[in-house]
Amino acid sequence: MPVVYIPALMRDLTGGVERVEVEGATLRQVVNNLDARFPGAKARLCQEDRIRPNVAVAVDGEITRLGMLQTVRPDSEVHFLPAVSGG
Amino acid sequence: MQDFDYVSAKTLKEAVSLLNRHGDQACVLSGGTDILVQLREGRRKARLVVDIKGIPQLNQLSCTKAKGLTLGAAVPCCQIYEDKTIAKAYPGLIDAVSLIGGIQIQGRATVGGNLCNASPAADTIPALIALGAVCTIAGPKGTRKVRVEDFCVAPGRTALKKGELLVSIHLPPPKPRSGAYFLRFIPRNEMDIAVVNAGASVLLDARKQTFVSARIALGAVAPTPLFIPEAGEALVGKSVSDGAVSEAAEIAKAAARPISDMRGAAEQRRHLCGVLARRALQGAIQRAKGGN
Amino acid sequence: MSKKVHVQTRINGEEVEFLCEPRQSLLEVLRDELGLTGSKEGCNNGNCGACNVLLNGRLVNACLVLGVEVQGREVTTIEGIASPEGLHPLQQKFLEHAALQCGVCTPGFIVAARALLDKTPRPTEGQVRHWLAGNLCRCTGYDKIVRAVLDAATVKKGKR
Amino acid sequence: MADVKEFKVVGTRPIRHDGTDKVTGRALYGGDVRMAGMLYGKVLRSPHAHARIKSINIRKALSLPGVRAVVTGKDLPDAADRIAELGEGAVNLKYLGNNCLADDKVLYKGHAVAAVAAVNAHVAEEALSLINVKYEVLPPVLDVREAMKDDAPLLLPELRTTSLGQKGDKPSNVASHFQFKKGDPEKGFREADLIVEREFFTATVHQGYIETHNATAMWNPDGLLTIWCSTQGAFTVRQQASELLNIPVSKIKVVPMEIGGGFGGKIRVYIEPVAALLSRKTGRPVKIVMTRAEVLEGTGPTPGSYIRVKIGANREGRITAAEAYLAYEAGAYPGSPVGAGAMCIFAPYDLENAQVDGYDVVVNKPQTSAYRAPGATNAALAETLIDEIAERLKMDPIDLRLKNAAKEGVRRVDGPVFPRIGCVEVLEATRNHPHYTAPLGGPNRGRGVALGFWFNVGLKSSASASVNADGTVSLVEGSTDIGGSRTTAAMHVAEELGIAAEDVRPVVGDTDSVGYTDVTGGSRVTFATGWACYEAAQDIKRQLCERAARLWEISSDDVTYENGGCVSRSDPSRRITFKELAGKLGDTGGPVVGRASVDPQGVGGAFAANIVDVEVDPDTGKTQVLRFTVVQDAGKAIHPSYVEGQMQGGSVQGIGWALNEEYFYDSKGVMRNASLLDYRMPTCLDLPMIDTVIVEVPNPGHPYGVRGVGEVPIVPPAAAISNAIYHAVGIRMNCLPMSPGKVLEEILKKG
Repeated sequence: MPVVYIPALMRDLTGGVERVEVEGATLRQVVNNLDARFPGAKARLCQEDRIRPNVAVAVDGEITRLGMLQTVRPDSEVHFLPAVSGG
Repeated sequence: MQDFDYVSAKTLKEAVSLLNRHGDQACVLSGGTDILVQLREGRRKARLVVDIKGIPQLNQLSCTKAKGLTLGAAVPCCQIYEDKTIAKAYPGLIDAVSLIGGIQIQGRATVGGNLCNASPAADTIPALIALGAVCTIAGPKGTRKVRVEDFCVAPGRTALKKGELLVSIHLPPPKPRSGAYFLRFIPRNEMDIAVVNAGASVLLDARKQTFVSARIALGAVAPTPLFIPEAGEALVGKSVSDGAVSEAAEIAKAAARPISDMRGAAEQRRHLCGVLARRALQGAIQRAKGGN
Repeated sequence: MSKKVHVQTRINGEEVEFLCEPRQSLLEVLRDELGLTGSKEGCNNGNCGACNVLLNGRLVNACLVLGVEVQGREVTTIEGIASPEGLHPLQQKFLEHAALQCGVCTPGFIVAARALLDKTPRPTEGQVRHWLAGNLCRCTGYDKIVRAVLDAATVKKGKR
Repeated sequence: MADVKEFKVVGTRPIRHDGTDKVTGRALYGGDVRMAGMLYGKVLRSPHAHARIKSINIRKALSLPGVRAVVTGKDLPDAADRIAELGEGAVNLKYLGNNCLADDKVLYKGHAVAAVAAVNAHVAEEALSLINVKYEVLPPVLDVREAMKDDAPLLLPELRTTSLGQKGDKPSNVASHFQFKKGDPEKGFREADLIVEREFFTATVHQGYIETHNATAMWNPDGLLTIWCSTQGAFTVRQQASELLNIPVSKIKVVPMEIGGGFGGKIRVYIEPVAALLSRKTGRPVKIVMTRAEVLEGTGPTPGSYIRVKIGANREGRITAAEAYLAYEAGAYPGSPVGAGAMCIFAPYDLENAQVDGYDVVVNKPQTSAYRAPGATNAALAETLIDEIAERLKMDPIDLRLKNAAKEGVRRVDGPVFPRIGCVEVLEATRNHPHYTAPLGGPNRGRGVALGFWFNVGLKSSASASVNADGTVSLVEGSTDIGGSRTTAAMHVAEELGIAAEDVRPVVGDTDSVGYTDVTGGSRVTFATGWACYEAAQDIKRQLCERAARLWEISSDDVTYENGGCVSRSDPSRRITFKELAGKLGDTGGPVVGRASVDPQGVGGAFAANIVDVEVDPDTGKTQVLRFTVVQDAGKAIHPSYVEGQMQGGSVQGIGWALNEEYFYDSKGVMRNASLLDYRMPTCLDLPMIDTVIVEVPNPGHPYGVRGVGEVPIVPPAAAISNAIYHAVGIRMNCLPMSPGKVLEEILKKG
């Protein structure tokens, strides 16, 4: 199952758990399943069913630009990070 | 930029009468490196700009062993340091004119303009004071002379009265065993306004071991460039030594009344006064002894 | 508004006449009235050198010269540096050494360097750095610019 | 893969295609735009750092002869209070609009309040003085820590602190807070044999591009708007203008003129929509060119910051724990690069236990913009603690770094795992450089080293390449060229087709002439636009093979493209060069155009290290850089001269940041040094040659191994120079810039 790394400031929702395995073949499924297990998680990460602006999602270390449509492999890692813009 | 008329004066008489007629509505244009910026930024208002570069007396540049140096107010810095005779006779002046702005500025900027702009941080003024320079001023009532240390009266304000114009600056011929030196402190190596600058001149005795006389001036540490006679007098009769030099530097430092601004803090400036006065004296002594 | 003044001058070897307000700088006249936009405005107060031109052979900041001041004088701008035979060695060396990135300071540097080589045909690195201190470049760190000027100085005088 | 591939064009140094125009003064930059009937615009800016606008009276200004129009914030359609993804970072449109023309409040000295269009710039300027604005002046807050206090003056009453979707309940200047935590820092510090902790204060600095912002707009009666400007991204200008003016992107064409430097500062719009509004009111083209003071006071600098770092290590020199607190000044509106700073600060190291907290804080200064590796340079001051640990453990500072260096497979503090990176290779190349062991040769001299990391980004790029009958290619790409990138782009096509770089003629297209392309920024152009050009070349090859097959009357499966031409697999004697085939396109099916749009993954992060020698004058506190070496992992250098150029330019910007550049404010929030006289960027007389060492650890995610080189060189210099100053005169500076006054103060304190 894909592993979601819970951002430090969201660990209040997971009782301090840093890493959780969550079902899902796309980021949307992962986020929805995460929310089912830790209610409120989706609201923190998303806005109108989209990943919040200024939040970047890294799947296996790659920042995705497909947002909720990003496919996630069973052995994938999912991270939620601040969005970075270059100069 | 504000709207103004332009006249290129061809004679001293014409310039003086224009300046007299228009008073503070008129301003003088020589190299323009200060005045055009001030007009553009509205720091200076004028309805008439009088270009004085076409006036013969303001372009004179003569340097003889007997008479010394006469420097027309409209002569650009580059013309001064490119003149071998002047460079040899007045290295202390060359120190100053060759570090104002960059090459592009030195191609236009004039010593006269630097004086008339009367900036507390002006780079040529401490050098001119150290060298005992005297200004020749023309006005409605004829010409008069003013010592450079008396020329600036406040930031941006000079001894020039209504209708008056700086014609030239005269430097006495350098005496044997005399030397002058100028330096400034800036954060970069070029293009900055001095945080502090210092000019010094010394005259040594026949054996080059005792001070006969000395003059020290500091810039950017008071409302006007600061001549500190007591610092020079303290050296008279003393034998040339680091101790004597440091003593004089301390006197100069004590005379400074620096402020804090974006170019430096008062404490930093005060400290630099001692450092620069010392270095200026050491440079002057070396030249007096025949080094460079 | 003050009456426009009629000015006759030579620019890049050509007789030129123009009308300008007394308050217009030479830089404005070159760019806005004469379409010579090679001279750039970076600061408009003499601190960046992007507007460098030669006035009677002297290196100056065109932003610190009034248009009316060039009456009867001779102006050389970046547009006048290359010859019909081709690029000036400085221009060629700037290309070969990749001495430009955005290129906006380049005209000023080339005009300034041209004035240096006219005066000092074989400058040292120190002389080049001192001479060019009035020209700001934010892209290159100056390394390749200094090398290009030093290299151009090795080109035979006839070719300059 | 990249490291075994034999290159013919990649790695060479062709003369840039736009070079001649740029050395002869013919190249047209935004400020050079001239049009019949063109008006000149000027912007009225707030004299106060913080004030409420009570009223604006424009009657007098409008009646001045020569004035054609005046606009204020009221003329901007109300932008929705929503956040839009503008290609390179997300922006709140309400804030973006208010930054172009203030509505009810001005939040910094220089904030745009109104604008005038007139027959010339002088008249427009006079008109500004006739606009009567009544302000209710409010107390400003200029320092990030002051702004974080509960009783600080509030810039944006509606602002609440958000931390990952959680909104605070009371108004605050703290726009956001985030945290990364890995392992157990407390435990790590308990295991440490020594702990060093320092705080740092860094001043606001500006990107300092020599060309000021400019924009010329023509709003036609048919509703079509054209904007000619200097920008790092024509498409992001188009989108911002569309959002702010409330018209569809299809009605806007943005023509990117040559650009005189950007460094991140020419991404957000300032005057583009204002020129457009003035053009709509006057029916004439309107050009606005900022003065240098406007650029410094009104456009994005990079944040001042307060940073606290704590690092623990054991006797063996292994870092056991690290902690950082970063508070960055966003300027007037939220959006400082503190996130990037927080992700970069410990990136060079393999840490088991670490915690980083970041705060984005609004203050009464211009809204900050990206600047070359945004946020990373401030954070890299942590490198001075690494130097201190090495000194206390009597270890070589590079050996200490190597002992802790990040490598492939290491999990970053912010979570993700590093792919193949060149951190170790960069450190080894630095240690092996002759500079590292050369004698210093004099008193008051010191040598410092530092290491820096930057992510680089990918994003979207498009290109189309048309084959000409004479055997050349016309290439259109969408990345405005700030440092020779159009030549780098052409080299990709040349490499793939086996022709000379000179036989590819690249141009930068406007928004109607090329597919969507993100900004020139994030060190992405060579990586992503180069990749688009590479793909466009593959498209050409495919089509050429079909043409050759048709010529030879064989199946296209039997034709392949190699060594600059098509060849038959079954009969290798059958071969036709690109040039020959190009001449036959007309008779074999018509023109061939290769196209590609990419949004590539596989971005490779980059490391840079510096060795710097300085001499400090103990009497004046002035620091002179004597020698400087920059070592950087480029992945693959396509055009080495321009890679070196990025390394040298970035290093020198870092040197300026380290030594003299700063926004000097008075207590009222007025910048006192808003000119290139007193905002002191390095001149060539302040610098030595900048030696470069290009390390090439290919990025496995890119066909040539490219990583991107533009940004990371600005990261280590400030820390390296701080370390050098310490080794020269024994003082650890805790601020930027390390200007003579501040260094002198420390020297005198030390006595």
